[in-house]
Amino acid sequence: MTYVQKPRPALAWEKTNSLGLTRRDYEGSLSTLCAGCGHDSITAAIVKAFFELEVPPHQVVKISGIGCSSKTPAYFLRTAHGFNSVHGRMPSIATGANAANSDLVCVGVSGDGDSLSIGLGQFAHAVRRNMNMLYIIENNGVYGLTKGQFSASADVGSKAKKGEVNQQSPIDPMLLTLSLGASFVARSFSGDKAQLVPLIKAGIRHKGFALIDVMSPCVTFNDHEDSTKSYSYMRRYHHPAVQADFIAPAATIQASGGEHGEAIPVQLHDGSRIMLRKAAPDYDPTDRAAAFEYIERHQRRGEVVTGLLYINEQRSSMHDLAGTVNSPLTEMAYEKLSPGSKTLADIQKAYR
Amino acid sequence: MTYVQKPRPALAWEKTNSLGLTRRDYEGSLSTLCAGCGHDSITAAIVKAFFELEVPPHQVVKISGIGCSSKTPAYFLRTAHGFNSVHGRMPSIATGANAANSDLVCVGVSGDGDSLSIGLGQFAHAVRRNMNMLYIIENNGVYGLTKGQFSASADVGSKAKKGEVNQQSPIDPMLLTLSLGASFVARSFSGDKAQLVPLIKAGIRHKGFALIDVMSPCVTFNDHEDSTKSYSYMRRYHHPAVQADFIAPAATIQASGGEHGEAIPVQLHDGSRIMLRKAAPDYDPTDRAAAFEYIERHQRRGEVVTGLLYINEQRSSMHDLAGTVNSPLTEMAYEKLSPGSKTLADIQKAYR
Amino acid sequence: MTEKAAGDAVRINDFVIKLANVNGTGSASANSLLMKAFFRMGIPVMGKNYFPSNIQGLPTWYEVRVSGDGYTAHNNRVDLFVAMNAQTYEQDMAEVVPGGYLLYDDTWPREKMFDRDDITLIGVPLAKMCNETFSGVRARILMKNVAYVGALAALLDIDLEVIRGLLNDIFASKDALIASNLQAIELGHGYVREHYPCPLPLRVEPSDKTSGHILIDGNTAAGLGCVYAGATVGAWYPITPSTSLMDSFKGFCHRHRIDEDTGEKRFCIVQAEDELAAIGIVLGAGWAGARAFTPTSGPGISLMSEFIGYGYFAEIPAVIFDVQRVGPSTGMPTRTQQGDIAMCAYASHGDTKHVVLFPANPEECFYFSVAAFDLAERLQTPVFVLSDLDIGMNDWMCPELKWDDSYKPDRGKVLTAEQLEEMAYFHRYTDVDGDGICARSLPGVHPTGAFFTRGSGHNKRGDYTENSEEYAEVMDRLARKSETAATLVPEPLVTRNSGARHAIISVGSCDDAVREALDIFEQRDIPLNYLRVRGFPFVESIADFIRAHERVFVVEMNRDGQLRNLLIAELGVEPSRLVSVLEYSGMPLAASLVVEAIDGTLAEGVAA
Amino acid sequence: MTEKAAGDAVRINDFVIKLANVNGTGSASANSLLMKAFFRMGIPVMGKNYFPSNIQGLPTWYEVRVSGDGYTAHNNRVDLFVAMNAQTYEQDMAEVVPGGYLLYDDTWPREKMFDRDDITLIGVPLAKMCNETFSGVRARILMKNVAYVGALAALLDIDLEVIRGLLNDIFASKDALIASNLQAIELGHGYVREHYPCPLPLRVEPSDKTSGHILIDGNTAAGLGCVYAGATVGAWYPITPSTSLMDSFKGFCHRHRIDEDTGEKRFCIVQAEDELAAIGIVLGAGWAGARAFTPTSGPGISLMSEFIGYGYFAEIPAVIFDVQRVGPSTGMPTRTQQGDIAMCAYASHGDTKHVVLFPANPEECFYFSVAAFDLAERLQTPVFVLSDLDIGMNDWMCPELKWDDSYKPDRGKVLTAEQLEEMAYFHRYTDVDGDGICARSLPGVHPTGAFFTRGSGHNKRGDYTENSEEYAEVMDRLARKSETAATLVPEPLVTRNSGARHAIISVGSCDDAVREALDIFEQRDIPLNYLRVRGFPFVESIADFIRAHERVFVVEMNRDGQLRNLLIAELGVEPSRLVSVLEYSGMPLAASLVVEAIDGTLAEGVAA
Ligand SMILES: Cc1ncc(C[n+]2csc(CCOP(=O)(O)OP(=O)(O)O)c2C)c(N)n1
Ligand SMILES: Cc1ncc(C[n+]2csc(CCOP(=O)(O)OP(=O)(O)O)c2C)c(N)n1
Ligand code: SF4
Ligand code: SF4
Ligand SMILES: [Mg+2]
Ligand SMILES: [Mg+2]
Repeated sequence: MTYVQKPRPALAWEKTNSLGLTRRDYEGSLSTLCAGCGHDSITAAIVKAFFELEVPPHQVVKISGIGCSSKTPAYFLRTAHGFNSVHGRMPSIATGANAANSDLVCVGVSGDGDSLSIGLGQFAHAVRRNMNMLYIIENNGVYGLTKGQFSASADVGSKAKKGEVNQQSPIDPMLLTLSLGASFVARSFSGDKAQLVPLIKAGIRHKGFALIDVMSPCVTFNDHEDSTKSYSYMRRYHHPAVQADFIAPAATIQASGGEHGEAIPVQLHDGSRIMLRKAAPDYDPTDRAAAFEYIERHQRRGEVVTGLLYINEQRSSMHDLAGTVNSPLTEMAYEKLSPGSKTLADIQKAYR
Repeated sequence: MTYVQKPRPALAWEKTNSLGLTRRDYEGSLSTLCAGCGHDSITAAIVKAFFELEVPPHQVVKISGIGCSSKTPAYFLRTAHGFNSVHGRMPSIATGANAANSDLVCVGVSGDGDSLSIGLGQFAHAVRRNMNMLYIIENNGVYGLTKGQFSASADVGSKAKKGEVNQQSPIDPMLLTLSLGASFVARSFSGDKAQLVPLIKAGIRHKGFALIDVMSPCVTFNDHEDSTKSYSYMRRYHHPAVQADFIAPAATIQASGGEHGEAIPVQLHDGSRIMLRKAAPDYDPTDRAAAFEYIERHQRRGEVVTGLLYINEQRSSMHDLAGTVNSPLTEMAYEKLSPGSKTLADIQKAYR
Repeated sequence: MTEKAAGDAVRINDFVIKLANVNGTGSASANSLLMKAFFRMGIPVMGKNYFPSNIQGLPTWYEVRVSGDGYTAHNNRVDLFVAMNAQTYEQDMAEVVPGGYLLYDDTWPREKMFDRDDITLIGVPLAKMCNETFSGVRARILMKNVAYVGALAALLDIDLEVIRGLLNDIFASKDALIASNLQAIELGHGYVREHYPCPLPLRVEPSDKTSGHILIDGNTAAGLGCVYAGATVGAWYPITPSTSLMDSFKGFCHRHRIDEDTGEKRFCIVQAEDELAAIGIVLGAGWAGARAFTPTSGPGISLMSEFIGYGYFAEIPAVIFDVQRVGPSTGMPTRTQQGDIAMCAYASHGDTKHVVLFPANPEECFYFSVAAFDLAERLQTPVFVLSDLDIGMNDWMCPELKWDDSYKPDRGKVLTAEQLEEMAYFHRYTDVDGDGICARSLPGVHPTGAFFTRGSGHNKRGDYTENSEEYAEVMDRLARKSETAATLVPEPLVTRNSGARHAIISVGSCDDAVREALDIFEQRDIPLNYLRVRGFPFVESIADFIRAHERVFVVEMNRDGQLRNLLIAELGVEPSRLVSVLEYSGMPLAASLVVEAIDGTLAEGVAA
Repeated sequence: MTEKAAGDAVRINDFVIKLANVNGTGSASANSLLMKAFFRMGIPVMGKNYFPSNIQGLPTWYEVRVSGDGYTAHNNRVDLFVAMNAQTYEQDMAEVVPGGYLLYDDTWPREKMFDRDDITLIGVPLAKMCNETFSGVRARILMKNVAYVGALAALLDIDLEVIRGLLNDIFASKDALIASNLQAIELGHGYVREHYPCPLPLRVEPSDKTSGHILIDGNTAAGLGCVYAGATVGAWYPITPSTSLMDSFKGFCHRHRIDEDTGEKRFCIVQAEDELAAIGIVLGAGWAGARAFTPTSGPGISLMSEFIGYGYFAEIPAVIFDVQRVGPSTGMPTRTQQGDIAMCAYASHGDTKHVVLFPANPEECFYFSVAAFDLAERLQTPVFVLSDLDIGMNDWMCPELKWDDSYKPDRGKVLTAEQLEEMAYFHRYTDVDGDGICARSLPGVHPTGAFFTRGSGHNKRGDYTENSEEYAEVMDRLARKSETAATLVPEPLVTRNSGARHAIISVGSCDDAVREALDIFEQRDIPLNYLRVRGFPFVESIADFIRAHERVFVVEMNRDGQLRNLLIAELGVEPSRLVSVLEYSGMPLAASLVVEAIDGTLAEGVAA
C-alpha cells in the first residue's frame, strides 16, 4: 500500500489541489539566503509548479551539491527526502537514486560553480545517460557561498564587485548540452515566473534529462553595474525565443497562436503536452544545430536567449537503454534477486 | 646560455634538419603497444612533424594521462621531458608546466577514456583557459588498457568485441569543444599521415589550445566488423572537409587551389601560415556555428568529418589573458620576486 | 637429456612449475588447463599469474604449485621452468633450482645459452610441430601453448583422460576446437614420450584431496556474493585488478537476474565516468534503499575519499571493494600488495573510522561480500571489502560455496511505511537504544519519513547545526557506533599451538603462507599461535591475544607495517611487542620469507 | 543601571567581551575596530570570529579578550555581552558570568526578557540614534555597529584618540567616511556617558605590551610568506577557510610583483576548476621548476589524494596549505578543528608518508610557508602546512615579521645546464649520497636531463619497471628520505619546568591555551613540561621527551586523538603513557578545558 500526505486543514482562502494539498504544503523551511537573492524566486517557482502538477511531495527527491543554490532544496517540498551532497557531485547521487528507484521524481538543484566547474564531468555524463530528472542550474556567474569569485559562466568583460574583469570565455550550459546531445534544453530568468513555471512542469514530465539554466542574480556579489548577470542586465537582454505552455494530460489544448507565430504541440511520455509558441519566428526548437547557431549568434550580441530552446522526446532514458525492470529495484523481493542454493551448486560445476 | 642537443653523426642516407638532427633523434623508446595499434602511427606523425618543424626536442614537454595512448610520449622525442600523470588529469599538469615556463612547447597526449570520461572536466577547462598547447586525443572508442570497455566516444549501435552494443550517445570532442569556444578544433585519422602531419605542425604553432582528435583504431579490442572505430569503417567514412597545409615562416606559399575550391591562408602568431583547402565547398572553418552544423549533420549519416574544422587566431591564450611576464617564471631571479625586508616592514604598518 | 644432480630424487605431488610466455599470445588458457588438470586429479594446486600492465608483447609468467600436502602459497622455488619467451630465457633459467628442469621450444635450438650444468634441459620443437600441423598464424601460436601442456602431461604423468575431459567441458559442443586442441596435446605428449624418459622423478599421482572443492578467483566469488546478497545497483569505473569483479556480477546477473518473460533486468549496472561518480551513484542508490556497491583499487579509493567521508557522516550504506594493487600512485597495477589498509580504515578528512573486512581467499570473498551488505545496512555506513590482486585475479582452491536458502538480508533499522504512519515525527539521527545506530527512512515511502540528508553539521534530529554541543553529540554517537561495529565484523580466526610463547598476527592473502610457516615451525618444535584479523574496527579480544604473547609477529604486505600501526593505535598495545614481517615487492607472500624473518628475530632475542 | 553582585570588583585589562550580530550587517569592521583600539592602547588582545556558513541574516559572534598578562586563548568566560541580535538574546544572556554586563539596543526595550538579576543590563538606543542621525538603510545599519564601539569606549575607558587614529588610518583620505564614523562613535559614547556611570569596574588602562607586535591573521601571513619564498605559481579552488590565503598572495603580488614599466606580472595565479586540477597545476609547475602552492581545506585534500600520492612517488615539490575546518565531510565550514592530521601524514593509497608543518600562529604561518618551499624543493616532495580556521581567519597578536635579505631559496639538488653538459647520462632516481634524495633536472634546460616522470613502477634510473627488487629499492630509498625529512622539519619547541613529572604535548593553535594552562598549573605548584610538535615526520627526540615523563597529555583538537595515534605508531612509545586531552566541538581550545582534563586524570592517578 502507498501512503499519502495527510492534507492539513486548509485555510478558507487557500486553494487546494486534487490531493487536498495547499501550496504551503509544497514549501520548505525558511530561506536563509540574502534578501532578494534570485534563488529564492526559483524556489517559489518550483513550489508553484509541483503544487499545480499535483505531485505527491514525498514521491519527490531533491538533490543538490554545495553552494547557496544548493541550499535551496531545504526551502521547498518539506515532506520530500532531500540530499545535499558534496560540491559538484549531485548528478551521481541523482543517478544512484534513480537507478535504485525509478519511480521517484528526481529534482536536482545546482549552481554555476557546482555544475560548470568542479561538477562539469558529472553534469555532462548525466546528460549523456539521459537519466530521468529535472536539473536546474541557478546561474549567477559567481560562487555566491564563497563570496563572489567568478564562476565558469561569467561573461568576458563582466566586472566583479571588487573591480576585477573576467577575461575567460564562459561555458554556456545551453551550447554545452546541445553539443552533448541533451534531450531538453531550456533557459529562463528567476525574475520571469510566467516563463519559468511551465518550463519546470515540462521538465518534470519530460522523460529523460531536462535542463533548465535559470539566470538568478546574486544580489550580494553580482548585481552591480557592470555585471552581465544582474537583474538590470537580465531585464534588458533576456530574449525569449520560445515560450512553452505546459498542458496536463486531461486538459484540452488552448490552441492560440499567441502574438508570435503558431503554436507547436509536443507530446510527452505521460500524455501531457507542451505547447511551444515561438517568439522568434526563425527559431526551430527541434533542430539541434539551428538552436546552437541561434543561441551563439545572440550571445555574441550580449543577448541571453531563453525558453525551451531544444527538445527531443525520442531519446531513450537511462533505464530504457539499460532495459531495467519497470518497477523500482528497491521494491524487488529478495526472492527475485537470489538465485538460491541449487543454482549456486550448478554454477560451481564450471569451477572444477 | 642555452644548450642544444648534440647531433649524432648522421648516417649517410639520413636527412638532417637545420639543427643537424635526424628523424631518429625525434624518436623515443620502442613501443610496447599491440602490433598495428593506431596510436603507433600517431607517434610516427608526431616524430615527423617535430623533425620537420625543427624544434629542439629538449624544449618540448610531453604530458599524458593513463591508458595505452598515454604511454606513447615515451615513444617519441627521447630527449624531451615526459610526464605520464594520473588518469584524466593531464590538462592540469600541462597548465602548471605552462604557467611556470611559457617557453616550453607543450604536447599533451590522451585517450578518449582519459579525456572524455574521467578527464572531461579538466579537458573542458583547459579549452576554456586557451592555454598554449597541442592536445591530441588518440580516439579508439574503448578503454584499451583495461581491455575494451566502451568509452564515452563510442557511437550508438557500435558493437563491442564480446557482442555488447553501445546504447549511449557519444560525446564528440569536436562538437564539445566548439561549444566551449575552442580556438583550434581538428580531427584526423591515424591512417592518414598526409592529413595528420600538417595538422600537428599547425597545432604546435597555434598560440592557444589546439585540439586534434585522431581516430586511432584499437586492433585488439575495437577493430572488428560492427565497430565504428575500426580501420575499415574509418577508411570508408573518413570525410575530409578542410585540408590544412602548414607553411613555415620563411617558405613561400604554394598557392594552389587544389581540386576542391580555393585556398585560404591563416596567419599564425609566429609568422607561419596554414593554407586551408576546402574539400567541401560549403564549409567555413572560421564560422563556429556552421562548423557545428556541418559536423553534426554528417555525424547523423555516420560520417566522420576530418580536417582543421575550426580555427580562431584572435583568442588570447592563458598567459596573455593573465598578463604574465613574457619570459618563463622559472627563470625569474629571486631578487625580482622578493619585496625585501624594508617592504616587509612597510607592509606591516597596516597591521597595527 | 641427462638428468642433473639431485634431479633423480622422486618428488610426487610436490613441486613448482613456472611458465614464461609473451602476453597476448593466449597462454593463459593453456596454463589454466594445466592447473585444472592437477586439480581434477585430486591434487591440491595453486596457480598465480604474473602479468605485465600491457596488452600484447611483453613477458608474462605463470606459477603452478602442486602440493599433496595442501600448501598453496607462493613459493620461490621453481622445479620446472617452461620457457616460452626468448626475451627472458636468461633470467628464467637462473630461477630453476639445482637439479630442476627447463623445457623450451627448440625449434630454434639454444643449447649454448642454457649453460647451467645443474639443471636438465628439455627441448621440444613446439613451433615446428604446430606449424606443420595447424594453419593460420593465430592458431599456430595458440596451439604451441596447448602442445606444451601435452609435453608436460607426459613428463609429469598427468592423466590424459583428465585433459580430454577438461577440453570437452571448456569447448562444450565445439567439436572442431576439441579435436584441434587434443591434437596439439598429443603432439607435445607424443614428442616427449618419444624423446625423453617419462615420467620425470618430478611427477603427479592421482589423489582425493580436491573433492568438495572448486577453483575460483576472488573477484568472481565476490561478484557472485553480490548477486546472492541481493545487490541491485553496481557502479564502477574500470581499473585493474578489480575489473573482473563487475564482469562477474554482470555475467551472473545476465544469467540469473533477467526476467524470463519480459527480458527485463532486475539489476542496474552503471559504468560511471570515473570513481568519484561511481561512489556517488552507490551512495545515491544506498540512500534510496537499494543494495549498491562499487569495485575499485587504490587510486579509486583516493578519488572517492571525499564521498566516503560523506557516507560516514551522513550514515549511508555502501559497499566498496578495494582489490589492492601495488602503490603508491599508479604503482604496479598488475602486482599484489596490502598497501591500502591504513587508508581504508580512516579515509577522508576529519575524524572518520570505517568498517573494513579482510577476506583471505575467494571463499571469504563470497561470504564477506554478503556480510558487507548486511553490515552496511545494519551500521548505515560504507563498508570496505579489502581484497588484493592475488586473491582477486588468481584461481584459488576453495571449499565449495554453500548457500542457506533461509537467508534474509539484514536491512537494519529501516522504517516501514506502516511504522512511519504511526509516528508523530521522525528524527533521523536519534539513537534510542544506545548502539549508536539510528532508524532511517527511505525516500518515496511516507511523508513523515522525509528529512534532509547532509554532510554539513547536523544535530540528532537531522537539522542543520553549527552548535558545538549538538555537533559533538552526533560525533560521539558515531564513535559509539564504531564500537558496535567491532562486535559485528567477522571475528578474528585464532589457531593455537600448545606451548606457544610467541604468535603471528596476519591478514588477508598472507594466510596461506603463514599457515605453511606455522607448520614449518611446528616441525622444528617452535609452536606459534596465530590470529588472523578479519574485520575492523578491531574487537578487544585481539588486544588480549597480543598481551598473552611475548612477541607477536605482524605479517603483512606493505612497507610501512600498516596493520601493525593500526593495532597499536586502536588497541593501545605496547609497540615493542609487535614485530613487523613485511613483503612489499609486489609478489605474493612465501612461507620462506616469514620463516626467515621470524628466525632472525628469535635468534636476536636469544643473543640479547 | 544597578550594578549587580561581584560587578564592582575592578578588573583592569583582563576581561572578555562577546558581541552578537547578524551576519552581512557589517559588524566585522566595527568589531575589528574595537580590537585594534585595545591593541593600540598597548594591551594584549585576542579577537575571534564565530560566523555562520551563510552570507546574510544568520547569527554571528565575535569574542574579544583583553589580557594585560598576554593570555590570548579563547576563554569561556564572558564579562560583557554586546547583544545586537534579537534572535539570540536568550542564549547570549545565559553566557554572561554572574556579575557581568549585557549591552543591547533598547530602541525596542526588552527589560522583561533580560531577566537575570545577577548581571547588569546596559540599554543604548543605537537604532534610534542612528536613524535620527544618518540617512540610508545601509548607512544606518553600519553606523549602529560603530556606535556600540563608541558606547564601549565610554564604558571601558578606551582612548577616543586611539579610535580617531584608527579611523583615520582605515579610511585614509576619505574624510566624509571618517566624519560619519566619528559621529557614530560619539553618539554611543555620549549617550553612555550621559546615562551610565563610566567607566565600569571592568576597564582598560594604557599599557606597553604590544610594541613590536602586529595584529594579523594566519592566511594573510602565509600568503605573504609565499611572496617572500619566491613562489610564482598559485593554483586554487575557493573553499572556506582557506580562500583569504590566496587573496593575500594575490593582493601582495599585485602591489609588489608587477613590473613598474611594463605592467607584466611576475606571478601566475590560476583559479582552477576544482581541487584535483589545483594540485595538478601545482605539480606541473613544481616539476617545471617554479615554486608553486595551493591553499585548501579538508575536502580539498580528500580530492587531491590521488595526486598527492603521485607527488610522493614521482618526487615532485609542492606546497599545500590545509587550513582545517570541522569535519568530517562538509562538516562545519566556519568552525575550527585539527581533524586532518592523520590524513595529511599518510594521504593517498599505498605506502606514503608526507612532510607536514604545524604552525601555531600567524607568525609561524609566515615563516613555515617559506620553510615549506625550501623543504619541498630540498626533499622533492609535497609539503603540507597544516593551519586551521582559528589561525587562518582570526587576527592574532604576533611579534613583527622579520626578513633576512640574505635569504636564498634552497632549490635542493637541481642540476644546472652546465652540470648536465658534463654528464654522460642522467639517472633521475639514483641516490648518490645516502640521504634518500636524488638529483633532479628541469625541462627545457638540457637534453641530457630528459627523463620520463611517472607514477607507475620505476627503477633508480627512472625507467619503467615491474621488477620486485627495483621497485623495492626505490621504496626503501623513499623511506630513507623520510628519515632525512625528520631532521629538516622545524624542531619541536620544548618548555621545561623544574620538577615536572608529567608533560604536555600539543600542536598548532592549541599553543596559547596550553601555555595558559601551564601557568595555571605552575601557580598551583604542579610543574609540567611542554613540547609542541612543529613538523612531521617526527624527530626521535620527541620519543625521548615522552619516555622522560610519567604521563604525557596529548592536547589536540579532534575526536580521535590523531596526533596521539601518530606519535604511538611512528615513535613506538608506550600508549599507556599518553593521555588524550581533546576539544573537537569546533570552538578554539580554552585553558580551562586543558586544566580540567589534566586535573581529572591526575586525581584518578592519585586515587588509583
Ligand atoms: C570540495 C569543495 N571545494 C570547495 C568548496 C567551497 N564551495 C562551497 S560552495 C562553492 C561555490 C558555489 O558556487 P555556485 O555553485 O555557483 O553556487 P552559488 O553559491 O553561486 O549559488 C564553493 C567553491 C566546497 N564546499 N567543497
Ligand atoms: C583513477 C584511475 N581509474 C582507472 C584506471 C584504469 N585505467 C587505466 S587506462 C584506462 C582507460 C584508458 O582508456 P583511454 O584513455 O581511451 O586509452 P586507450 O587505452 O584506449 O588508449 C583506465 C580506466 C586508472 N589507471 N586510474
Ligand atoms: S550570496 Fe548571492 S547567491 Fe548567495 S544567498 Fe546571497 S544573493 Fe544569493
Ligand atoms: S589494446 Fe588497443 S589501444 Fe591498447 S595497444 Fe593494443 S591496440 Fe592499441
Ligand atoms: Mg553561482
Ligand atoms: Mg581509448
